[in-house]
Amino acid sequence: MFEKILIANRGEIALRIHRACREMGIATVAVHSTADENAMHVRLADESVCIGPPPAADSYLNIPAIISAAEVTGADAIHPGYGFLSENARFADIVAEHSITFIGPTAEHIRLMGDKIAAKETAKRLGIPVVPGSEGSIDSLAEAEKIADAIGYPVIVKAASGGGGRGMKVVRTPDELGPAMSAAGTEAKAAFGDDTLYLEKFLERPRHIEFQVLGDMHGNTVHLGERDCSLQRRHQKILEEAPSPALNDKERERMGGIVAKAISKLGYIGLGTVEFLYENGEFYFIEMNTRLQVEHPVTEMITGLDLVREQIRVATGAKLPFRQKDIKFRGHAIECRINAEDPLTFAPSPGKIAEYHPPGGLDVRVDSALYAGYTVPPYYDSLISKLIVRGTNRNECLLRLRRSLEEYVIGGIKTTIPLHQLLIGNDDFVNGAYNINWLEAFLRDHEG
Amino acid sequence: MFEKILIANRGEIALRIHRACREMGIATVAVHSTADENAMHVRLADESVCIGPPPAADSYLNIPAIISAAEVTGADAIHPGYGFLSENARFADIVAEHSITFIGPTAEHIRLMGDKIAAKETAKRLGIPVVPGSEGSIDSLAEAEKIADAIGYPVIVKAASGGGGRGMKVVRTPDELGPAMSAAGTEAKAAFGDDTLYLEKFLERPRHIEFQVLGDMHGNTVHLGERDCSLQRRHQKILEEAPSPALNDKERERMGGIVAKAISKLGYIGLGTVEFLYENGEFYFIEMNTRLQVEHPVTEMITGLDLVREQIRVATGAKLPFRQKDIKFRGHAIECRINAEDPLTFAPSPGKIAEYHPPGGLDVRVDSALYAGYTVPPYYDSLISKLIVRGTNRNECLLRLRRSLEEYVIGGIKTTIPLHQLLIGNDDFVNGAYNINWLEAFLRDHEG
Amino acid sequence: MATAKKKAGAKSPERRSADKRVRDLAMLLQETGLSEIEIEERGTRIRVVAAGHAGAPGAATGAAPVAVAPVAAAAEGQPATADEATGSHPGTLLSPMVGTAFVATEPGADPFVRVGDQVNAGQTVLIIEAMKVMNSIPAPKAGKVIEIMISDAEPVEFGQPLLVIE
Amino acid sequence: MATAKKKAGAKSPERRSADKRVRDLAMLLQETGLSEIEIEERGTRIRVVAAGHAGAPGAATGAAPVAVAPVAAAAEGQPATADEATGSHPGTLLSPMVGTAFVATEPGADPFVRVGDQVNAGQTVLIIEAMKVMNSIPAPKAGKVIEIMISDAEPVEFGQPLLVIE
Repeated sequence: MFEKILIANRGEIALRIHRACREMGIATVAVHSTADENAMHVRLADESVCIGPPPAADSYLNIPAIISAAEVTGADAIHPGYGFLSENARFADIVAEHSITFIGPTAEHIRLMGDKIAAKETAKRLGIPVVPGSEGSIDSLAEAEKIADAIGYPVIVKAASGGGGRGMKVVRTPDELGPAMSAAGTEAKAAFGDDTLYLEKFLERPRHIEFQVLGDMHGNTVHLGERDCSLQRRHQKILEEAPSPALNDKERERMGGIVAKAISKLGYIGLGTVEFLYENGEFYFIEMNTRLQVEHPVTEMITGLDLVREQIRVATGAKLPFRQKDIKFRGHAIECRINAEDPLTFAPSPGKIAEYHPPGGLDVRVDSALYAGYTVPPYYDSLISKLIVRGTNRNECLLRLRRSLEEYVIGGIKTTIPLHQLLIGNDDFVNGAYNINWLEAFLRDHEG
Repeated sequence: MFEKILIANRGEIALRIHRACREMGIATVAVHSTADENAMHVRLADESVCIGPPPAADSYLNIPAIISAAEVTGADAIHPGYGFLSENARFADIVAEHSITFIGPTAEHIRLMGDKIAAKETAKRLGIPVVPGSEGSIDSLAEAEKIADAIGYPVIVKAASGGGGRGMKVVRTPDELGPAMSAAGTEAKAAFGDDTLYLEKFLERPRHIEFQVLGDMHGNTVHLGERDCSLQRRHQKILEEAPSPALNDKERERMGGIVAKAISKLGYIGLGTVEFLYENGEFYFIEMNTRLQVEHPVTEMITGLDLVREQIRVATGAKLPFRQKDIKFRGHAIECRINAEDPLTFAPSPGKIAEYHPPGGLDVRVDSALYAGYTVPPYYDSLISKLIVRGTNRNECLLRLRRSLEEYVIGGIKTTIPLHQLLIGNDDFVNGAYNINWLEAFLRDHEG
Repeated sequence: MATAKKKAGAKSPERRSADKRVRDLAMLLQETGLSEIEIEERGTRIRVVAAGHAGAPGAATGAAPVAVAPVAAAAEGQPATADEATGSHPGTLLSPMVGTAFVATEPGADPFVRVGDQVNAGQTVLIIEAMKVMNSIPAPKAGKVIEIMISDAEPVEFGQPLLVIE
Repeated sequence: MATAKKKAGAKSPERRSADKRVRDLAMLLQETGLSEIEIEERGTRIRVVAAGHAGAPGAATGAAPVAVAPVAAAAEGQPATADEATGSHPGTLLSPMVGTAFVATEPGADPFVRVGDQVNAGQTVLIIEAMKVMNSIPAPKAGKVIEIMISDAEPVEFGQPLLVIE
């Protein structure tokens, strides 16, 4: 087991990791920017090292400073959390070169999954369903028609060099295909100097469903069920739940089995998340996150496992203490991401916390580094708290969430608590009838 | 289901009951003394009614005021919590006379279990083991010798009219019996004017182990395992855990089965706790508590059930939604009672809470009505918070408890948090090697 | 009763709708940066106060309701809360019990006292019914009734101001 | 480094013993009603500050440790924390990086500068090793060295005061 872990992160996840270490008898080193010297995890950690000024590039992304801090404190291992350096393969390599354990998968797997094309090819090879489309570029209308017929309409024509929505056209019927290709090609040529196009199936109202996996160095891999993270605004998750209201036990078992088998074939070590779009009963691979995720607590609440503890354990080379058959899902959990933002405009609202009172009681969990008198700095992500609630079933969970949101007091700044209160009062949400486009439409309606 | 429940209690348990009601969609009425007008549950309740001045006799024990409050607010049911009127059979009768549901067992069962002699006779009749001894008074040394031989030494000679330790003699060998009876009789005659004596088996180092039971109106009764509450000071529980470090699964199942069967035979409705002394593998009935207990959360943490919800449900006449075989025990839980007291002298420390910051994270639960700026009034019980922690096993639970106690901040008054920190660092406690005498000896050692 | 957050008999649909409105106002409060909004509409008066301006966390959820009371109650002539009224005048008579206050022996009958009446010490000024028992409430001293804070058949709580004798 | 709570290499048994002592002191604090206790014994300095006197919850558990640092560090001439020292003198040179500070080219060699020395702007006053690289730290301006806050081979963090040039 490690003697001392350096936590290369900040905010609630740094505190989360500190807690897991403390509960395992492992000493912690908090590294922080000058803006975070009063942060909760810095105060609780066994040691702390200031590694740079507020800008993340000079502190939380400053690899030499973090390595130096690990060396001067004699840390055995580095936990990167999420964001920052957590999916930086070069960082994982450098950590290893300094004979320090990187708590995460191999640099090779981080690199592989960081390359969107290689990741999709790998997923396909391992038997994970991907969005069907052309294998590479399409060179003629005839070829495009053939592929579109095979995968079914609607399809989307995309520029290989595209981005930001430019060079993309949705095609709903065969006769639209030719004009769409011309338009997309012209647009792409003008915008990117490259009119190479490819074609994919277009999903109209998919859900975002992801499977949590965990592998050890001895060939054991389990899946820990799915999370439904369809409530998104500008690709930022707002609220996550497990299990997904859209899946039944059979689908969960089938898809979880496919994912676990594939990840096992890959020889993947540690925690990982395989993300899918889900529409009409079909899963389509998006990407794999090779790290701990913000929303990991919902899985913890229904499995009873401490994922950070397990992540640290497998990084030491320990075997998983359970098999797939030992994983039991118990009830329903929802996580609300609470941001220091205006609940409707999402304008950031950093500042001093005048009052802080988290909700308590049965099956209510708060992961937050806030305290009364703390100042939320303006330099970083606006996530300040995660409220996670479990219930015997989804309805109980919603009612418990309602009363917890009512009790939660964060004074002095604006937060997204009122948004979550609106959401849990909405019939579509209560019925689980939402997809990845739903939240933005809901917000437009609410503004109008 | 009830529309509106009046909560005839205060402090953390009033908040606990409010939360259960709110999560069931039931409106709440808080009744309070003038000292509690700023209490958390009063602020959160749908309605509140001031029922009297600070002394409990004039407010929380004021039956006419509570009944009037229920009538003017139109409450369907009254939840008495623990303490105050919770085991007052007359109150249960009066509530029923006003066509309001008393959330608890029948007045008849409260009355039966409130009479220590009737309770012991009932327990014995129902097949629950009791402390062996003379059936009534002993009239001669010969009779006493015969009984002592049958139940085994040590025995204790007690005055029927005794109390406060007077007229009680522990007898370890047969030749001490005659002198002990003479001495006890003389002492009792002098103190109480009555030298009637009886004899019981003497337990030297028993543990306090209690079984939680729950029955509905349809003849279904389950036990929810045991709690070990041996850490006591002056008969006040300080820390409780489940399961008991002293029992194995087989013993739990055997004894739980005996208790559930007995309580079922009794036709008992609602939550109840059957308390035992436990020594050398044997259980001896002490008493039955016919109400929700302070330490109910440890059972909730390992069973995943909401006991207040179940208590309310069975009071409406609903059937238990599970059978004995559905009850699964999951991991280990410990509750620390945090009192507004000096951690060593136990001198009360009411006053204003200058800072309040409860611990968070995985499997950490805080049941408390405190908030920063709240003033703990001097009129009532000193229990201000319950910290309840779960772990996959007892060791994980202890480590999680350690880090939670480290994070817990209650400023402005003295609390028993430092005592709990001492306890979890003690080898005997860590090894589960304690009994009902242990804590007082530990405190004496620590003072010396 | 004046400090009760809702009157007895408030029904769930009304409460739900009020809750929704409160939530909307809470967001408006955050948006505008105001510390307090009071609004009266469709028979319901709602006041929301931003966190940091209320006394205790229970009273605020970011920005949350501190009072949701039917306007009816307010319109019946009891704008003062117990806290404000208590101590405002040394001759204030506070309710000695929880119950239902009656200003006359029966509906439609003459009230025991009217504003402006001279009363003697011990004279019955109100009746409070608690547990089916009618309790006469005597004037604690002789003087002139200058204010009556409750209306007929109104529920009252312990310590609630009933009337003022000068 | 001055603000690190423990020096690198602190071993678990020591930490356990310190923790225990802190717990005892915490209880003593509660018992005596003092707001702060500072104690130095067997090479360890412990300061406990009662809740209500510390800046943030994390720093206090009822009454809890805010600093547990080996006395050695304090005895080596750096009583000032970064916060106190920063801004205390405009000529304070702060560490531009995390690493290990060296006051001379090799152990036993003459130091780059001594208190009282005159230095020129750009002259090397210290070396900080980070990731096996020796980084020369130049004097930001000419002047007289009036204080050196670190000792040889001491770990330093970003922003830590190194020395003062007047």
